Amino acid sequence: MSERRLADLLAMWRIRAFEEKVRDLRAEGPIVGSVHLCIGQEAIPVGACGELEPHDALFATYRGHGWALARGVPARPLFAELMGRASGVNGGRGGSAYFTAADHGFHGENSIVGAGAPIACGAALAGRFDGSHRVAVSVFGDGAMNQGAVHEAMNFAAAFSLPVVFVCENNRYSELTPIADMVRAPRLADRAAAYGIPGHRIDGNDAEAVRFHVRDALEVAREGGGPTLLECMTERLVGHYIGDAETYRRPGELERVRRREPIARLREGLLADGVPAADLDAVERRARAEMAAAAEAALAEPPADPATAREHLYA
Amino acid sequence: MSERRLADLLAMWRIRAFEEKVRDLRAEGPIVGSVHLCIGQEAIPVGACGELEPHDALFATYRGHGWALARGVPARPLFAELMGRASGVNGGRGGSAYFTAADHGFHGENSIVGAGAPIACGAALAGRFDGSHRVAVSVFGDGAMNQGAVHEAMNFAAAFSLPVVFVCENNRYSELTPIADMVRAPRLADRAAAYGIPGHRIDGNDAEAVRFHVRDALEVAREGGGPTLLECMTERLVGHYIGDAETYRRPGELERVRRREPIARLREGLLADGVPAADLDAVERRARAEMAAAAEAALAEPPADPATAREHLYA
Amino acid sequence: MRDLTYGEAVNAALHRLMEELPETLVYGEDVGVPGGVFGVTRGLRKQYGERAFDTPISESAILGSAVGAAMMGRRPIVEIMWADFSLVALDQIVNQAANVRYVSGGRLTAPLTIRTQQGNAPGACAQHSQCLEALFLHVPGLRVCMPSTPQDAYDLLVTAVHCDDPVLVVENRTLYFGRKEPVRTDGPVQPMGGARTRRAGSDVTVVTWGAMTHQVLEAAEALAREGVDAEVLETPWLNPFDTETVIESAGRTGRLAVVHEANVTGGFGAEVVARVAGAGVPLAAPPIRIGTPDVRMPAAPVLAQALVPDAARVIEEVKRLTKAGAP
Amino acid sequence: MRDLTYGEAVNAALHRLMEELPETLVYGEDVGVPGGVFGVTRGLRKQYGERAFDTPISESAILGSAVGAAMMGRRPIVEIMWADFSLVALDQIVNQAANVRYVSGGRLTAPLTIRTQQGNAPGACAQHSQCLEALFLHVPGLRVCMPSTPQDAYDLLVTAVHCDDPVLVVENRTLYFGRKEPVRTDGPVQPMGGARTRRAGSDVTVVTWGAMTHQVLEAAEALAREGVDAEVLETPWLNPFDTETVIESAGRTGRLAVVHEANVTGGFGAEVVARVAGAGVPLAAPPIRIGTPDVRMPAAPVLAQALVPDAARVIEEVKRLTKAGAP
Ligand SMILES: Cc1ncc(C[n+]2csc(CCOP(=O)(O)OP(=O)(O)O)c2C)c(N)n1
Ligand SMILES: Cc1ncc(C[n+]2csc(CCOP(=O)(O)OP(=O)(O)O)c2C)c(N)n1
Ligand SMILES: [Mg+2]
Ligand SMILES: [Mg+2]
Repeated sequence: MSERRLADLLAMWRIRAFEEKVRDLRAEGPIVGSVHLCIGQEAIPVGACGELEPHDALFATYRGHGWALARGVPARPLFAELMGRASGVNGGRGGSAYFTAADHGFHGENSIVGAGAPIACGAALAGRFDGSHRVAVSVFGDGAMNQGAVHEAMNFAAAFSLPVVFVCENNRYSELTPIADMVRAPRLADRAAAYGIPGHRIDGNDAEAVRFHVRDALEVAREGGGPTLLECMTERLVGHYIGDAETYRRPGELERVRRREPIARLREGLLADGVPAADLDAVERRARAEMAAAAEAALAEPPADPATAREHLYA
Repeated sequence: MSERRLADLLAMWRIRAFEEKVRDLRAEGPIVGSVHLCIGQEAIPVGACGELEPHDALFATYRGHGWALARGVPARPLFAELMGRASGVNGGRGGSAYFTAADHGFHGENSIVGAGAPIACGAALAGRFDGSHRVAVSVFGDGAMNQGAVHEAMNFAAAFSLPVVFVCENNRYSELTPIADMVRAPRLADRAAAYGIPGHRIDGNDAEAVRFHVRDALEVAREGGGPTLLECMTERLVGHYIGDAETYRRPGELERVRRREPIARLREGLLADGVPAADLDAVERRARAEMAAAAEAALAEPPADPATAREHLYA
Repeated sequence: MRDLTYGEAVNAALHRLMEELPETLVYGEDVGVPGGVFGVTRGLRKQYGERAFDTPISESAILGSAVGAAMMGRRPIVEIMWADFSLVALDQIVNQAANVRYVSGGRLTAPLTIRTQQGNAPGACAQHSQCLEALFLHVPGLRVCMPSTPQDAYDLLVTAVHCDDPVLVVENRTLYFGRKEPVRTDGPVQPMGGARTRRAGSDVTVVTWGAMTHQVLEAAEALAREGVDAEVLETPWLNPFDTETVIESAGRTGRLAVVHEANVTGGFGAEVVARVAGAGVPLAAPPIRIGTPDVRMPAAPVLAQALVPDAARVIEEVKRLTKAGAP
Repeated sequence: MRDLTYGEAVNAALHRLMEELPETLVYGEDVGVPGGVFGVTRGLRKQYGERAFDTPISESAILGSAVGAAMMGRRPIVEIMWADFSLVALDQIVNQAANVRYVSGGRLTAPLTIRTQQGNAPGACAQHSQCLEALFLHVPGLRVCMPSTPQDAYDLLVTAVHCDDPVLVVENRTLYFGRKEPVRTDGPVQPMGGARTRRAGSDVTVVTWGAMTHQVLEAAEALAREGVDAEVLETPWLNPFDTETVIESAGRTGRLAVVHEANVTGGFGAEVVARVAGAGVPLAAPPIRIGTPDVRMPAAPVLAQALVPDAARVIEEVKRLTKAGAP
């Protein structure tokens, strides 16, 4: 048990270390443009991805670095992607907010809010005909729940009992606006009832809770029971994007949030269970070292070649 | 009481007589193109419109003739509109499926499924600033409930407590496809809970039931309580459009439906209450005569002038 | 050869595709059990079961799921009942489908086919009358074609579905129930692209596509009787577009008219004229564009007729063009 | 006169409009309390309370409600954060807003203003980089403008909101935080339309709009140093478009280049070239179009730079144009 929790800790540290490295690289110059970090939300991808089969499909958003890492995409070509290197997972074409790594079952970020949900339905639909019976996981934020495409996707998946797990990462903000101000019924999981599918609000800062519910949803999906909506309550410890002044935070908000954040919580739990602090520190160090090495390696790789910029538009 | 029911009967007969006349005119030639009749659904507009104030706004669909009539748009310029006469409510520009008559508080049909719902929100929003505090009524079908725009509109109205009454005419079909096959939770009214607003499934073939619930929803809306969703159960006695072969009907379906249809039911009720059959027949005759006269008058009016076809594109 | 209407030819192509490509799926609103509002998908549900199905009225879900299914190796053929309705979900075509191959550097592809139909028909309202091909033609990553004959309705759809990229096949409902014509249904998959010289001529080049082709051909015959020998080039493939053939013809005849049903401003006619002008083709008179003037579409047929180009207008304007002198 | 950046000028215009037109409303995602992701709507919420507000991420509801509010006499000014996002709700612009006046014969109107911004910026992905003005310019019933200077950012928005029809004001986020320039903020509402001669010249006419204007002006100065005297016409209003001025200039210089950031095929440059060609303006060389080649936009700046036109490319292509001979 504490072995798995240690593995979770490592996986979450990898994501956090990746994101912090990205933040540095964005400040220093090698990464350019809009970047959305998932610091504070690491427990959701870590809890969810372990339950997926290789042939399952995963559709994330611009806030997708953690999902890609948890799905097994190596850090080095991810860093390379964000730095516009030829060796990036998409040769620099996708960038921070719109890369894919289908070889690893990561079917892409998406920078249009809500647009991934119908696409995930299609991946699930395909699995009904290609014999794989893959499950598709569609990840989006709380704000995306108000986008028409997500509604259509949930109904579509429900009507056809498609094996889709809708994972709503409710970090309480849509960019700079609290979701609580943009809906009248704040429990987004309850929207599942509108489609006749199960919906659960769960502790998204607890990888184990996420794992349990994702496993359950996958079971339902694989048995032909159709989609599930999981509202994972979490918080981002950083701005919506790098550069966000976070003027919308209330006094004391971040302090409260830090008490719930998944890594600190898990560390505390492990300490309480008697795992020596030194072991836990070693996990962090290991993750940081891995990410530093991956970033450095990517940094040394050649940039994308402008002469290739017009390739691959058509077959 | 039986006076109001007689008025309802007359109002419903006017709509039905209008629609039957339209059917004839479509067969004979003066009306051209796609026409969607509301025969069988008359109780909904009749029950709803009586409760509206002149400054309230009404947004209907391509199946909107009955709503326009119930809102008080005279039959003659409606016939004229459908026949492409200069004297039509829009000089023939709107046609059967996309006319407006704002002077009568009828803010238009709409031929894009679901598109009217956000527009209605805007009319309600405007009323918050222009001092009218108008209520906007948004009418759409069961199928429209699966359109993203309707979802966004319901959440938008709910989040801002806009005075909107969403009237879903559930006639059990979206064109040629049963709504039951396209949703997993067939009680569409229950979707209201997703938005934190009241939702009721009501007998849409009973003008009195519609009136009661619309009045209630209007009260909530006018008091600042926000939107309500009313799912009005009904049936169309005719095809989706004129020319629909209705191959999707199950054996005996139309016979069953005819037993529930609003005019026959109200007639039976009135007979049971002792209203003489002759009086009821007179109501029908009166409505038919009015509509025949209106149609004839419209028929004699000059067609739209092609020389005007480019006018009114911009201010 | 089978005698088929345009609509039947689409249907025959769908049957063939379902037969020869097991990865095809056909879906959309009313396309399964009812067989389509125009009967074009008739028989597919019966014959291929779950591979042909009806959907909710959810264009974003229809198109988005097609993108996802295509990414995973299916070849979905989805219907958007009217091109006008694509506007509720254009994101899935432009921001999603068109990007899949490019952004992934070819690691993922989106071989979906979107069948739709467009244009004005008598009595149709402003929301059911638009010709929107120019919108799609401004989007790199999409392929677009517009058949006007039963044979092309068949061939282009077969080619589209075999294509490994997203393709829009823009049909026209006024053609579905037209004359039956012999259609070769057992030929090989045709290559994408190319223009059709529907009539050879030497006085003027008239480029057109879609249902307008029939108006133009009628006009060309009438013009011939008046001594004007028009070359009619139909370009059923608009992306890829056969610029070379147009330039060659315009260079030979020295005059160019482009005719489409879409509104003139920003229509694809502008692109055709710009390419010919950009190629420096010497013309004896300024090129003309014939299309619907920049106005919305009124429902009354008497009003719409004053706007949508017809053979009479083509005759008149082309005649004027052939009389016009050099710039 | 006040010294304002482009973004501040937009903000100043919004403040003026809220002040002078009580029927205005300003809303969209993050535009209320946070004051906009680019700070452009700052202060409105504080000053005008409920008339400036945040919305759910629901572009159909934003645009649709703006249509409805406008029908009832308000003048909503709504923001679509990126032009790319308009594609999830284009129906409300094209099928709804654009039809209101025409279909009702003028009995209903839709005086809404849609503010958006577009274009590539370093590192932006394919879904946040498109220039989509050509889509809107193919839709009769809409007005469209693209300011490139603080003064125009101010003036065009004021004009747009005073206009009784739906107007798209397409800004550019790379300009928001540019140099401060003196802006006249108390002038009368400017008329809609018209071109700006940003540089007079006699060798070649370069027509451009949006952020590209700055690249073109830089190029023109460099060209002047090499002896090429370019006339730079900026057309911040694209609908209505000042065709006359373009034709006059092209006729005078005998050479025409159109430069825009949008993809070339189907871009509005085609329309400009087609109008000049259609007018029979005699040119000494075939007209050219400079734009982003027909490809999606890669995120890596090194790749994007190979695609998006810049001053160097304008210089090179215009120089070649001035050396080219007649067709
Ligand atoms: C259709 C669309 N509208 C707006 C945006 C701009 N935008 C990007 S992220 C975002 C907020 C999304 O909030 P949420 O869904 O809660 O996800 P989070 O960023 O919190 O993970 C918005 C409005 C967009 N990308 N796409
Ligand atoms: C966005 C959009 N998609 C599809 C259509 C085609 N269409 C017109 S009516 C209709 C069925 C609507 O069903 P429902 O909402 O139940 O209304 P009803 O016709 O039964 O009154 C469809 C699919 C359309 N007009 N708009
Ligand atoms: Mg969020
Ligand atoms: Mg229905």
